[in-house]
Amino acid sequence: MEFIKNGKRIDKRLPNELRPIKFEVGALERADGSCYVEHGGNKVMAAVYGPRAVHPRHMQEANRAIIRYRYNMASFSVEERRRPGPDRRSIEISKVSREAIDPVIIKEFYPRSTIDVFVEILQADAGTRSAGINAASVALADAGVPMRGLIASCAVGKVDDTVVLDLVKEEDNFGQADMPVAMDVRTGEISLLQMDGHFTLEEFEEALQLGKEGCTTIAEMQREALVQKYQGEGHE
Amino acid sequence: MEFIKNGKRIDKRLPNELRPIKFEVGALERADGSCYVEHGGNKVMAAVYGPRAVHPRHMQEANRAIIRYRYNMASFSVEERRRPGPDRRSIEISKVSREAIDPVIIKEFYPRSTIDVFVEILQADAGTRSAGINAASVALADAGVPMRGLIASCAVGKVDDTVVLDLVKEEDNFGQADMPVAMDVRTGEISLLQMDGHFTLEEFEEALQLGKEGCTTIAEMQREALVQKYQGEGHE
Amino acid sequence: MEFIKNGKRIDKRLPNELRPIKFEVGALERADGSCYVEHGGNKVMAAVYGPRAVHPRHMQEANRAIIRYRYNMASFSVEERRRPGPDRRSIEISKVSREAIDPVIIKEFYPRSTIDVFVEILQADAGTRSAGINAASVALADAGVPMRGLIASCAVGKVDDTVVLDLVKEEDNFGQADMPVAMDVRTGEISLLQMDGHFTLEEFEEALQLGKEGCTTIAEMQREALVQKYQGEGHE
Amino acid sequence: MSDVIAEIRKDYIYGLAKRQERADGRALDEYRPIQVETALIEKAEGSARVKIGNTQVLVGIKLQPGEPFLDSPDMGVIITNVELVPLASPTFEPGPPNENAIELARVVDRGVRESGAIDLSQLTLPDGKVWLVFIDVHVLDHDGNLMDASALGALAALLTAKTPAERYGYGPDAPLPIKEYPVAVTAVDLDGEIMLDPSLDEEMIASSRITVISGAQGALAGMQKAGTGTLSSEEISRIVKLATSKATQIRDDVLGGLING
Amino acid sequence: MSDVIAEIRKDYIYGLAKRQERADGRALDEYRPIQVETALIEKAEGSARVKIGNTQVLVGIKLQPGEPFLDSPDMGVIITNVELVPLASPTFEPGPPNENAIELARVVDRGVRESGAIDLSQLTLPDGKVWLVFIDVHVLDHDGNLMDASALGALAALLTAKTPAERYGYGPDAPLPIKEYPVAVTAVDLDGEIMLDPSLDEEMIASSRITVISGAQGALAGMQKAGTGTLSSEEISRIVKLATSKATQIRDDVLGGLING
Amino acid sequence: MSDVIAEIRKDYIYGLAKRQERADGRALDEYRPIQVETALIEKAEGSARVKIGNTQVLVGIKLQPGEPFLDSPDMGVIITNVELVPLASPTFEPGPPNENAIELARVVDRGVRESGAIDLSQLTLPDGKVWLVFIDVHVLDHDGNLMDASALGALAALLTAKTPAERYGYGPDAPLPIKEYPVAVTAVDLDGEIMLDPSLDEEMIASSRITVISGAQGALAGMQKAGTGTLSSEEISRIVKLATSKATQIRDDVLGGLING
Repeated sequence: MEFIKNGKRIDKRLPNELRPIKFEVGALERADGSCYVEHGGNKVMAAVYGPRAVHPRHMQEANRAIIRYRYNMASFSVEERRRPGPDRRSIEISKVSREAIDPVIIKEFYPRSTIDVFVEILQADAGTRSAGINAASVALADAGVPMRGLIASCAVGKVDDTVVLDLVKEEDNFGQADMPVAMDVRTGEISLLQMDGHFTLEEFEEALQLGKEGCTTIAEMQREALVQKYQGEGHE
Repeated sequence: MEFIKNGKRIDKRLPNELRPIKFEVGALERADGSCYVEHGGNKVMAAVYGPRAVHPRHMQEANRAIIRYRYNMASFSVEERRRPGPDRRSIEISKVSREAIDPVIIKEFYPRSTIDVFVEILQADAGTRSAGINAASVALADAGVPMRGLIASCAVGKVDDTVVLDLVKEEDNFGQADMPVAMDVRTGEISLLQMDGHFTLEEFEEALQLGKEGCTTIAEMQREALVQKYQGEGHE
Repeated sequence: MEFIKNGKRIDKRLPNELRPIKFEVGALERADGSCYVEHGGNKVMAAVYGPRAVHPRHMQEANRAIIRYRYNMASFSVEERRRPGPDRRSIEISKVSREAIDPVIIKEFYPRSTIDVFVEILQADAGTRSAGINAASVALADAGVPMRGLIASCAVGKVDDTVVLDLVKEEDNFGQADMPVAMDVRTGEISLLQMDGHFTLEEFEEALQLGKEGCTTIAEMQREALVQKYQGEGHE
Repeated sequence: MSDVIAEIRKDYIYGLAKRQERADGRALDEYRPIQVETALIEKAEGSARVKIGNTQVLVGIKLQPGEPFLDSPDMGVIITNVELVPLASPTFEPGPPNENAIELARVVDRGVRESGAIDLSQLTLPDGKVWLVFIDVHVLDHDGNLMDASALGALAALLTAKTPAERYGYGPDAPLPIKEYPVAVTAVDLDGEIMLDPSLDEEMIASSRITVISGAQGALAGMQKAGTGTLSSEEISRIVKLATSKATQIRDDVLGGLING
Repeated sequence: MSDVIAEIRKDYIYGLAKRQERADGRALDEYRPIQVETALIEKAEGSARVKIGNTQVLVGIKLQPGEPFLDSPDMGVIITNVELVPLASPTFEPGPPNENAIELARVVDRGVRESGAIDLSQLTLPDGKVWLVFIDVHVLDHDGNLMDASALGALAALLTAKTPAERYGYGPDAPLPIKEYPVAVTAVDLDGEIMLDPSLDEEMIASSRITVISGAQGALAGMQKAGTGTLSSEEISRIVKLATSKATQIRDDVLGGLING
Repeated sequence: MSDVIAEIRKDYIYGLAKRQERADGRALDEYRPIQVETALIEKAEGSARVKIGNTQVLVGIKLQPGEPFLDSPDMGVIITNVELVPLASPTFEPGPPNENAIELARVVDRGVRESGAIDLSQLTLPDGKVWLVFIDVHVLDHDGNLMDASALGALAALLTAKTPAERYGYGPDAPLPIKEYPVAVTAVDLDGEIMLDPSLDEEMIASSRITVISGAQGALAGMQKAGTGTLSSEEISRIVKLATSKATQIRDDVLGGLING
């Protein structure tokens, strides 16, 4: 499979180009905060509930809120219908996504409570964990959860020996490497990093920088979406 | 399949005729109340425990008892052995059956407690949820649970474009409509109503009345069974 | 299949001879007590944690410790890979093993607490429940759990109409009877007894005595292993 | 919402009902605005998002070749599932479907199945297999009346679904053979006042609720009463008549384009 | 039953035992009345209801064609399950079988299997399949000694079971090939006094319990000790002898008609 | 360990780190002693016990013929599972794998799979089946850095595994086609000080941890950051370089005999 032709990728993007991304803040009524994201072929809804009481009391932390994060794929989100409920992949993604957003949340404000983040993948086309984190980050802000900043996420990969940003399904399935990253936008520090495939040390360095650039671009869109929602609304 | 021939059904009953029904009050020793019912080919045992303490404390209600109802089929109760344990059908039936008996139970007498109803289908031949409700209602009375009255239940259906009472298996499987109802005997009000198949509005009205008549007849048998058990026994 | 030839069994043992057994006390660092046992082809690790707090509080006993025992087989411990997690067999074995070691533990010293015994079968070759009990007993002593004595266990069986001690896999699978026993070494009383197959009353009596002799021999090895570990160590 | 507030809210809604009014200004037999969008999920063979007021569900249809049931070898198979994901309500919890999700799924399923909405006999495949039709309802926002939203979403998604025949080597893709258009209408009874399309508040304080599913000719295809209250046969009859006529209106207004398109 | 009452009850039963007496007036080696009714469940291939005093179990046998185990392709398969449904006792809870239900099922299963009660080699079918024999024990009323009631119910149900061969196109229905009649006898030891057929009270206060399963010739087919007590080999020997002789009596008195009928 | 003690311990370890020291006297980039023993489990097709300090894991490889994945019919299948059995740590509980066990298993799995350690195309069988390679990691003693111990155990066990071809009638047994030797190196960052092979204490107080898996040529095959902290790209780059060079050293020192044997 040839992934890059005349410098363009199979969907006509440049190697360092993101897919089209759209944020819709406050897409749900019941949730305390929510955000719908379309990122290429991905369609993702995130909702935040909390801070609220933790039910099995032994899960409470005396001096801070706990964060729970559930990444879930709808049965119809992928080509072959998947059985509802968590599988091993979604349990791992829930864990690393929770750890990705945790660093910016000021948990000390809400001892003995929980902040619950629910991410539903309605349609999947590579990069769902990143799309979910991006949506979750905005939904947290929409819910008014106190944060030190936003988290943005995207994947970097390698196809035809070229480091590329934001893989689509075919690049993910048949490419040479995949590396999702998430970044604390304020500090540039990395809060999620996974990788599999094959990278030389040089390619890895290039990929890491490209990922950070991608995150920076996405962060700008997140901020704009939040501003757009809240501009015109008075401050309390 | 021809269901009605010379005005008689496949088991020789008239359209508005119930199958033979037998109640045995207090069939079990350990339970606080119990009742065994044979209704046509159905063999059903119901037991009531309670009012008693609710175990996971968060399930308690401060000012009334909660009602729990478990409808369960024995593995050998049907033609093809079924795997033990609840399936989606039995979970739905448990819910609607619980809601069917709830209205007559005086729950305010027993705050923070539970009244548990267990219905075991030992042999199934159409109409098991109704047979279970009939048995449960008598078992509740046998347990001395304070009630405003009895609940009686039966199914109505349609075969050969005729509305008929109390379907047998073949009528249920290959007929045109099935509608189980349960009735508060004292008031004639309906506490369970489900329907699937095809009814015109007129047929529905006819079926509802026929169902109420069936319930009234069954209620008389329930009362007799209880009287028979308790006649001769002194009052405490 | 011929099991006994010239008075010798398929692995050259005499009918009343145990397989080679090796105890390694304190094989693990994290556990409060531990013991690794090789018994013929069986490789078994036991660990003890506790006395420690019981988590779901309703499991606590007001005036004594509870004992929990988990017998578990590693996926790779048998010829055909087994799915991880408990099956019906391991649940039964966990129960009878817990009851086998319970009589010697002085539970009154530790009200409201639990003593947890974990037995992992790393390789299985008939007699794993006995090997597990032998390891657990030593691990309990290694953990300093107060005990009235040790429990030793072995199986007796019947092949070629002969009562034999300590079956190997082939004797277990294709023999005529299998009877695991466990014994309180101090009193000679039996704390575990299971049997299936075919024994005349006389054979049963012979088997029971042979089992007790086997347990006595094993108990000596258990004691030696403990002495070896603790000799040279001062008393507290 | 604490119990005291709930009690006040309850009195308020009952008070309004007595005056034939509702908290959101609707007439008793009036639905909240209904929006249906289809084909949002390209990876699904059919899909629809239904909003009834703030209630929002997304339904996806997946089709795949599979084995028929033993007792009906010449019929396609419908499998319906409802996920009450915790994103949709503070009261929903992760885990396998609870009794409410199961009841929802089974009522939607029976509505489609028993009304004959899909001609299952046309879903056989040349190799003895049949199409398995998965109807997956993903609830996104729960503000009452999930039953009607789910049933409507299922029908709209089925109406736009195509068999993925080409992908599996069975010739060209084709729309599903839809023969009937069952529409669910749910009512609650508050002290004798019948309200259609209950909001979450109304649903929570009503002691019973009835869903009536009817077809294009006005015949009943399914009913389900829920809740611990009772209803007189007169109330039920009134609800059934109201529901079948409202169903016709919804079918025309909301699904007209899909049915005749 | 509070702990104090339990303690008093315990002292009472132990006191009686010392005088060779029991709370219900039985002799130490006497069973409560045993009733066996068969063929109550027409939909099952075999069934039996056993009452021992107030203890009551219902056993159903279902047979269906299926795959043999890989290592015994010429043998039918026995699958035994016990359901301790919450209807039968205030201490039983809904959910998958716990360790007590599993132990019960496995001891009953081994009793049938290891005694050779069914000639499994006769359960093969012409197409390479074999009969799967499901023994399902449904406990209805738990007043002690479920083991003996379950084992007796299993045997009685098997004795009346017929293969549903015709339904599956394998020729005429036939009784199961029963070759042995294993009977379980359970004893508890209270301070050296051995009691057969323990009632629930006796079972609860005894620190150990032994079930002995023996066949028609008096040979042992299975044993299981339960509980956290210990027993001397002398006590065990006494129990084994008592149990095998009592089993013969039960077999003759209770199953005689079924075995010779 | 109570929270106060934990706090003191934390301060102590951070204090040492500032002086480039560790509680057990190691250099920051120094591993605890590594021991690898293979072929301990004769019933498994391959096995290895790895000790890193007091951490101990046992890995068993089982191979059996099975169906390939639909989208890769010409490739063997790797299935990796990690059991954090409660024997290994007071914090482990019985039950299905939790998120930590799943993450461990998936990172080990990807390390083997994505590095191309096994030539899966050579694992086909003449009858259309393929070898299923089960990598089962049984953790026995948890004193930190389970990731490196598990990955090392998996590789060592694979290196000594043989297909049980004869048992299944596929000709003579053969070693697995191993093409690459991925080694995992895990680091934690304590206030800017990078420590390899974290002990349990270090692991618990570090806010983030990175595992870097690299192959024999020094290329990266996998990475996984865990924990709720963040790392700068400079820190990550330093860790990656350190990890790949340490991996080479471990590969030579610990696996040399297995690889070249």
